[in-house]
Amino acid sequence: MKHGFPIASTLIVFVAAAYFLVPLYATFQFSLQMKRGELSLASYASVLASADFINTLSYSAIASFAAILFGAILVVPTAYWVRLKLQKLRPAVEFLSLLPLIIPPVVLVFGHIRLFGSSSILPLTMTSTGTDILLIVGYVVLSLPYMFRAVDNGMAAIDIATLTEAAESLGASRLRTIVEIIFPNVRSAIVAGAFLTFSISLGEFVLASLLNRPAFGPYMVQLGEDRAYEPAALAILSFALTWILMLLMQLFATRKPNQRLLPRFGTGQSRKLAP
Amino acid sequence: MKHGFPIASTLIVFVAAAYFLVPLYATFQFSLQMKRGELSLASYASVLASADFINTLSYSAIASFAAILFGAILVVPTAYWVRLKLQKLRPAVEFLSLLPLIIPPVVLVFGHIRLFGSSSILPLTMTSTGTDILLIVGYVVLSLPYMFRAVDNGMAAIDIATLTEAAESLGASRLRTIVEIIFPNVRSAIVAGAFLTFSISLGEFVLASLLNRPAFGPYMVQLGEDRAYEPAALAILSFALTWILMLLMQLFATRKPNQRLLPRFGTGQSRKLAP
Amino acid sequence: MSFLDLHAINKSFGPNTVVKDFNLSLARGKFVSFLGPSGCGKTTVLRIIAGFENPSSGTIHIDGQDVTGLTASQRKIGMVFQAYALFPNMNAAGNVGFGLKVAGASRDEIEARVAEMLKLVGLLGFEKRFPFELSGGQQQRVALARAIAPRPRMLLLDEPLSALDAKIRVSLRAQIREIQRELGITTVFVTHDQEEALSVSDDIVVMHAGLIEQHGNPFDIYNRPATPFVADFIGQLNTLHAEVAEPSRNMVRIGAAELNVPSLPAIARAGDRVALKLRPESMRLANGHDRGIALSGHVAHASFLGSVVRLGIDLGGGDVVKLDSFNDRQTLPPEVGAPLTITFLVDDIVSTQMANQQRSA
Amino acid sequence: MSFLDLHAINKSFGPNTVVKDFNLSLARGKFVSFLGPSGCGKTTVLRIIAGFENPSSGTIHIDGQDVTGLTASQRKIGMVFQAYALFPNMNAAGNVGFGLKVAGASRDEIEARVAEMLKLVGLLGFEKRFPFELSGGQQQRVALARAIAPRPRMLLLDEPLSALDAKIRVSLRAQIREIQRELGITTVFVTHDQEEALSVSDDIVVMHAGLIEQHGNPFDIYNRPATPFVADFIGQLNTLHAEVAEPSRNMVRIGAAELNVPSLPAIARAGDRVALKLRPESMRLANGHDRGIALSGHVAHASFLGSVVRLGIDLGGGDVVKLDSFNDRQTLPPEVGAPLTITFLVDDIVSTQMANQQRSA
Repeated sequence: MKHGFPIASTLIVFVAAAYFLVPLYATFQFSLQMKRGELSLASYASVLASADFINTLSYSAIASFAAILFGAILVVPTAYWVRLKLQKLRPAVEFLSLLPLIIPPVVLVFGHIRLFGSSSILPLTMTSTGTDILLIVGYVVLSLPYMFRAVDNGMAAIDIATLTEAAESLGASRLRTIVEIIFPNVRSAIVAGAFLTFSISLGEFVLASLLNRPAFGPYMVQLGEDRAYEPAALAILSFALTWILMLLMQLFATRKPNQRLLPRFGTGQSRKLAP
Repeated sequence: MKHGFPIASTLIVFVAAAYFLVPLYATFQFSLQMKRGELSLASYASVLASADFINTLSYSAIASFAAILFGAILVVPTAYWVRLKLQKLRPAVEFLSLLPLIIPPVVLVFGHIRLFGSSSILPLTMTSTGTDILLIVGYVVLSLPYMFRAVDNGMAAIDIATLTEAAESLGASRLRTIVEIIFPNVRSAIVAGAFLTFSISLGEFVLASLLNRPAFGPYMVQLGEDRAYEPAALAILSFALTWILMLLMQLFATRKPNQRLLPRFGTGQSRKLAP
Repeated sequence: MSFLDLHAINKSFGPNTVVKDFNLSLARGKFVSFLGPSGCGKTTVLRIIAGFENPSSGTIHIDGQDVTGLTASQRKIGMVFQAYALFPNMNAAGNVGFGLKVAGASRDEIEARVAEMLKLVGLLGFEKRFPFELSGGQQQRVALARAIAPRPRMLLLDEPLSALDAKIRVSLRAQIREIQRELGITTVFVTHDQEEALSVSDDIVVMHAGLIEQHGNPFDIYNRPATPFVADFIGQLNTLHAEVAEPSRNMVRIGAAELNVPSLPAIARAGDRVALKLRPESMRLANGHDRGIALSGHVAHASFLGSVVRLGIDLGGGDVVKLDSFNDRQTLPPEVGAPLTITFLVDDIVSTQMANQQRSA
Repeated sequence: MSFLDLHAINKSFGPNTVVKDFNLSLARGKFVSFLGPSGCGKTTVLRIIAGFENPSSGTIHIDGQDVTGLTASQRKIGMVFQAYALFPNMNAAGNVGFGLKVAGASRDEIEARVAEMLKLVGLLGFEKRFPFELSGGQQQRVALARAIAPRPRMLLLDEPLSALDAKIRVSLRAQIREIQRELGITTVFVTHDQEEALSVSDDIVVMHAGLIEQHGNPFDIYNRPATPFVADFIGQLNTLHAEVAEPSRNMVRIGAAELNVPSLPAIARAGDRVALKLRPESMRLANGHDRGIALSGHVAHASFLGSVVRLGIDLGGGDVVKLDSFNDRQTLPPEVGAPLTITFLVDDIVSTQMANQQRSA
């Protein structure tokens, strides 16, 4: 247990980190080279001046927030009740929450276009608002695995069933228990899930493109095919935007004691080394 | 704790299930309607007869398997060493493993095209093999969050550090420990991660499209734009394929006692109800 | 009239019946323990009293009121959980005051009561601490304060000490008992630890496989077990084999000695082998002030446990009995193989069983 | 010559020194326990012996060989872990045979040794069971068999019993000791449970804050504690306050009684208050065969613990002493408030301290 391994594995971690950071840096560097022979922010100016940028970004941001809201409203009570009362349904629910990773999004889109198309009883695809709703629902579905995992693990960290019983034995109603006990204790988990939902929705291409919505993902891909330097600037901008948002969300969630900066998927057990 | 809630939440679970299953069924139903007025498998015949279907599918399958292989080789030792020796690096590694969810794939692609483009020292994008490698690496990266989580949780379930010490105190070398103790105990976790990697890679569109590879995702989207019934058949086929593969992988992993059918991301603690 | 009345409670989870025809009457202000191995149904009964589980059949009355149909939040019963179950998002004062806030008490009233409760559990000054800033023992004391703050009609304790260290466990159980006496609150305490149950309870209900085996005070439970299960489960038992001499006069023979035992199984005939059951502490080393029956043997094993020295004494014929004696600073424990004589009184025989029914203690 | 030699071992994790100048010589075939509260460094020393941690400085010799630079896999030391650490993918036979397989033993040889080892731990017939099909106690017995199967030079046990139930803990510790005696294997046992250490060890090393407080046999550790920490940590202590009468003759006064104590702190002057420390079991209720010093008081509290009745006796002047006596089936424990007289011998005084240095026992 003593020889060399820390060096080898530290190296692996650094290589893995480099794998993300070097392309990011390369992209950033390239985005500064729009004017030949000098470093400038010209590509950023070009992107920010474009009406399409503002429009698609705000469209996607609004759709993402809507998806976060609906996702949380769907996931928090479901996860709570499954933990509390439906332990037997857990495997089924866990499985459902992974389905969006397993079913290719294309299948979902085809299914929805069929279900809500011109000949259906709920012809959502015929109106712009209807299609928007389909897109948001699609984002909710895509983010389900992350949202459910984050909230469910947040609930696993505190013993939700016993806390509920404790609140009840003190006379609290179910609503009061959810509002005063459950929600405050999974708030940071919801924020973690929301952050991932936002990241995924903002860059999403297939759904938005097939539903023909003016979203940020298709805009980025379109620009990538048409221009040289602007896409790089755009990539950096979207990256920065995502991070700023994450920091804001963290600040919002900061009141709770003992929270984590990063979203938590697993058990994250740490091993006791010293006696 | 007694009134009505099970009904409400059971309902939610069924609605959520319906959300996935109804579109799937609608897609399936539509795929049978190619011949007007009768149900037939004509659309499936049409898809299966297409050379593009076979070619793109096998291309994507091969790329996915390569991604699984490289992913496992990268993730298993890293997760092992991090758990064993680098507990302090855990937060960093956990964060890294989530980066692919946070960084839009578009950024990665731009970065790679820059790094490995015509003017770089490693001009991978100039050759077909080079681009294939980039695609596979991209798939590895995209599947990293799932692969790492699955393997890491598999290792959390068994106490990897103490098992390693036990093997060492019995005289086993590090290699022998990994081969005879660690690998057999995380095999089903690797299979779970592999399954998700395969699902994601098979349907992936953005990377394959931007790198201009003849993959299954772009083929599906293309067909969706060109034809009416075949895309539905294709979606059903890819869904079925994914599941058949999952079952095969499960069979392969079945020897281990006490395994789970579904990939496991979280703690999945179950609560003791009776005394 | 009794304060808590459980009448004919049954509870099944699917095909498993975990509580069978459970009847209990408890007077106001009493401290009763449910004691039994895990799976005996003790926690289920507690959860039925609390309202967290519905009985499959039967009724629960508290202070004359039928509460069987009430939800947990309507029953006014304080509960303390094994895992503390403090609300992580509230500090100690917030936790203790939660029940009063729910009941609509005024701010001043809550503040005064919180201070009173924290003082009672010895945590005055800890109001602002969050659960993660408290030790396990402190958390459980806050949980106790929280449970009694809204002046519940009863207090239920579900293995409240089993997550704690041994020393804290002992001091907290005494503190719980003291507070219970001070408030005079009727209390049900669930535990699998016999010493815990024996030391704090007015009454003990020993349960096994969903049934009540015995209900009595600690001294009787230990010294006059009603069933072989209770005798075996509580404390340790030595087995001495004897031969029935005269069944009609309850006379048995051990080696050359004849003795008159308190009772014999009805089926015992002269010449049958019977097993006499005695507690290890009923046996003494012969020391000049001899009493009762004396038997000779030699030391088979000796363990020094600190305050107690535990000897295994081989009496021949396959009987090795345990004997506990207090440590004496001046005397080393005897060596293995040393010969010695033990004595006991026939009155100390807890029960006499047919030898083939013998269980290991 | 000693078999295990630890010389001047130090170990720091970053700025924390967890083991300080640890020296130990252990004869072949001995069973030694490291006993101390959590964080005292006992597990770290064990892990240093095993080769899982490197000492910051110092050397380790086993059977004359310097093993300080060897990896764990080269040291030939068997180890049993608190969490069993059986390989989940192998059945009992696979686990027990793993060390032999690594060492290159033949198939027949492995099979024979596995059977021998499983028989030794009482699990013959369990070869095909996987760890998840075994109870905790069975798993730990398989782990023990696995550790000793390759005939290691030493056996290390890292709190092997603390995950088990109380009854299994007691029976397994006896079994471990028996097997250790049978094989004559030098063994180091780490525990925080004093009764466990006292009952199984030849020698005990009491540790505190990285240092050895005392190294001796169980009887001496308990009855002649070398430091106040050991006196306090092992067992319980009563405190009796007395006034120094004649420092030169070690005479103190309690109420009207004068007594000659074994020793007095050097700084004690006539009129100073000192605290006499005694074990609860050294005190007896006066019963006609009186001995030594007698003091009168009344019962402050009484706990019936089963085999033992624990009384708190208020002697006035703020002294409440604990007194343990064995349960007697014929006699109810005394009521609170009942007057009684206790006796003790001056030889039973464990130590005498200045009253202001007093600690709670």
